[in-house]
Amino acid sequence: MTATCTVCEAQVDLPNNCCEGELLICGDCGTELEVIALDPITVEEAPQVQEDWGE
Amino acid sequence: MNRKMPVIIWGATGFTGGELLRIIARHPYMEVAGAVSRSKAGTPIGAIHPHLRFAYQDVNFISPEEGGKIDAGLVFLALPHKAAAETAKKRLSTGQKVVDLSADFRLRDHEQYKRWYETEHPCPELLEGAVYGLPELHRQEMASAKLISGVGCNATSAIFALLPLAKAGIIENARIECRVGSSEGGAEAKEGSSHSLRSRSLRVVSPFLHRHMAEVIQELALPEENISMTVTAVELVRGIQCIAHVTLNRTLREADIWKLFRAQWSNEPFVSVSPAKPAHFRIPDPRFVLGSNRVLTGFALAEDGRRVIAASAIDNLLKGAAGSAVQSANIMCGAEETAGLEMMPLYPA
Amino acid sequence: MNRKMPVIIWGATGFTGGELLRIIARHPYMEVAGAVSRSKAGTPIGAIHPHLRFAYQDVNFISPEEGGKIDAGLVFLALPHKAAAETAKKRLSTGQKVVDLSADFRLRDHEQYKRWYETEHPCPELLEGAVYGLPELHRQEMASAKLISGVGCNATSAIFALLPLAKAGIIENARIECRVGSSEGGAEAKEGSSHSLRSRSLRVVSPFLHRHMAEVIQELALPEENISMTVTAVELVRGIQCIAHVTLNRTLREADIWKLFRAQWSNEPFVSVSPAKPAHFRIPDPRFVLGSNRVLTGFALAEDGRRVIAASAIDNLLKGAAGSAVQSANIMCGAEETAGLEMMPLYPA
Repeated sequence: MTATCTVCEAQVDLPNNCCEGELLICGDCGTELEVIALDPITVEEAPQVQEDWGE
Repeated sequence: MNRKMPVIIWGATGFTGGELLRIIARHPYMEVAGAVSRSKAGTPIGAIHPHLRFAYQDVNFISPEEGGKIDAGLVFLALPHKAAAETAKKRLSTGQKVVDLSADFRLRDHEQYKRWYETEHPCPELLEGAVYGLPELHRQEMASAKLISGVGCNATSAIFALLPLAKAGIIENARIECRVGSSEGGAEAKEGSSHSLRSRSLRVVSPFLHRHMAEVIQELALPEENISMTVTAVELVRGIQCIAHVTLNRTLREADIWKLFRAQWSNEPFVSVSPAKPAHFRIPDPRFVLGSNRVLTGFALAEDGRRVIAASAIDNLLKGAAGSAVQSANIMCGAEETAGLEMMPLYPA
Repeated sequence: MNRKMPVIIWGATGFTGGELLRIIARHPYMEVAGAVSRSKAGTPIGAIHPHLRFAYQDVNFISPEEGGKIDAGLVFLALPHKAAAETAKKRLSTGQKVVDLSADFRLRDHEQYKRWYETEHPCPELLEGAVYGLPELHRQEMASAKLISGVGCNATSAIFALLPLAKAGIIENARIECRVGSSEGGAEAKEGSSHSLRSRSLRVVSPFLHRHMAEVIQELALPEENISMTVTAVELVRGIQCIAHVTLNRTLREADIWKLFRAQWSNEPFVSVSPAKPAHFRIPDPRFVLGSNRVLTGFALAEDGRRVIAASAIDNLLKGAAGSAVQSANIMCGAEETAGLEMMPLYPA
């Protein structure tokens, strides 16, 4: 089972016993995705707390 | 390749010469049969390159005359412009293969050479057979080449930032910015390079034009009027961060650009596309490739879908010079491209 | 050793953990079977160590519970003091060999441990079987050891500066000075380690006493009252220069001291004695070993034949920590000592 990353549209493999709410990391662009639904498989970019490395 | 192949380095006292000595000391198939330096012949290598003393114990620089007599199939030229071309001509005539780190064989058009380097090309007849020294662009031609050019370090960083967008023909214009380290200036003491004057500077050394632009125009087939190259010397010894402020000639989605970057770089042994998250790693920082032959490239797309920052990070002495030279030489000699070039980046450092 | 030996790194998010991941990614006989981090389990290694993302693609940190289940003959512990000892005890009980980078097993005498680290040693019964993690001093015992300790980076630099003189029993007293980089402080943000406060500082962090002295006293058998250790934080990320102001207990000629240095170091794979000339290279500078497991040592003798400067230069994250750990592990597992540790120094950088 794969989902399409919402940021870079790469295919992201879902772990077999994947459940709603599970967090995945897109191997291509590093975005953290949250599984919103399993049928059909929908994912959204998970809100990531942004470490403050800014100046 | 059981016995190592002897190679000779001409101009071995400079930073790129030292980097070639450093790489080849650990190369599985090559060994240094001679380190040529007119000015330092007879001097121990370790006296000029203290970090290499242990690896070249009791080895001295040799004169060009001695260098010319050594039987070696491959020579690296780390000589000043013009001297390189003349030496290349002689070496080629003896049947040796040449990787020339200077600018002398980078530009196919000797008129452009004359314009950017303000001197007549000493042997334009050799330009035809020379291959531009960036394996990611020319590895096929390199396999059968006799003469491979060097690469401008700033040009290299700009090419890695812009290639996917240039190939797709979607660049309307680009304001290319290179933030560079002091080792680009080479080993000789120059007025502005003393530590007190150079450290902590943000010195814009070229507002619009830099001679490395000629390679970007040639290799990416971009019209000169659509690009500019600004070079700022920053608080680094090694490293280039290229940030190109690109305006696209159409509106795109982020995923469209990811596809272009993925298609271009996913099979390259030395290139990685920076992740989108965490955000502070998205635009590549040369700190993460220091001391390696690796390239980091990445981009950010503005909300309007037309303004892009396309960026790259390299170590100017490695991927921007000696690393690409050894990578090209590997291909030219039929070895695997990554041989001797898999050092890991040094971080933090 | 055809298939690579799986190893596990506990505490893989810190600077020494990252350095172990970095070295083992290019080690001929070892491979990382697990990178344990309680706080970062499930996070990609590249998110914490951006320079390693390409080498550990799709590999995440794992929890201690997962780490404990993996079948691996060797573990490296890069954990805080006390936690290291408890983890070592468990790992040893499962038959795994342990190289512990913390201070927990460096001092044979748990009273000294309590004095310098202000806490009771959690398992003093293990101290007997532990070998101090400097191969140049203990390679024989390491071959049959099950538990090898880490080395204090400042202690390592002092030992390399003083060993020939200490062994000859000619040290009357020594004022040891270590000039150190910021990476010694580790990855966690601490008040004094923000760039604005740390950069350009000459911060004397310990005028006379530093807990690494305990290792110098133990390994060189020097009476505590005869030495002091001053640590100054200087404008470096990596690197230690140790300069020991030694007063000899007799008058010697320069040649006498050369003989002692030569006898001690000439057969060591990672140690070089700096040349007398050119003079500015005589006292070692860590710049010339940056990014390598090498040690530079050297000395200068005053006219009076009694005052000596004995010095050394190392990369604190390599020879002062992860490099010596892998070197010790190589010996413990019967591989050649230099395996995976022959990176060339990066200069200029």
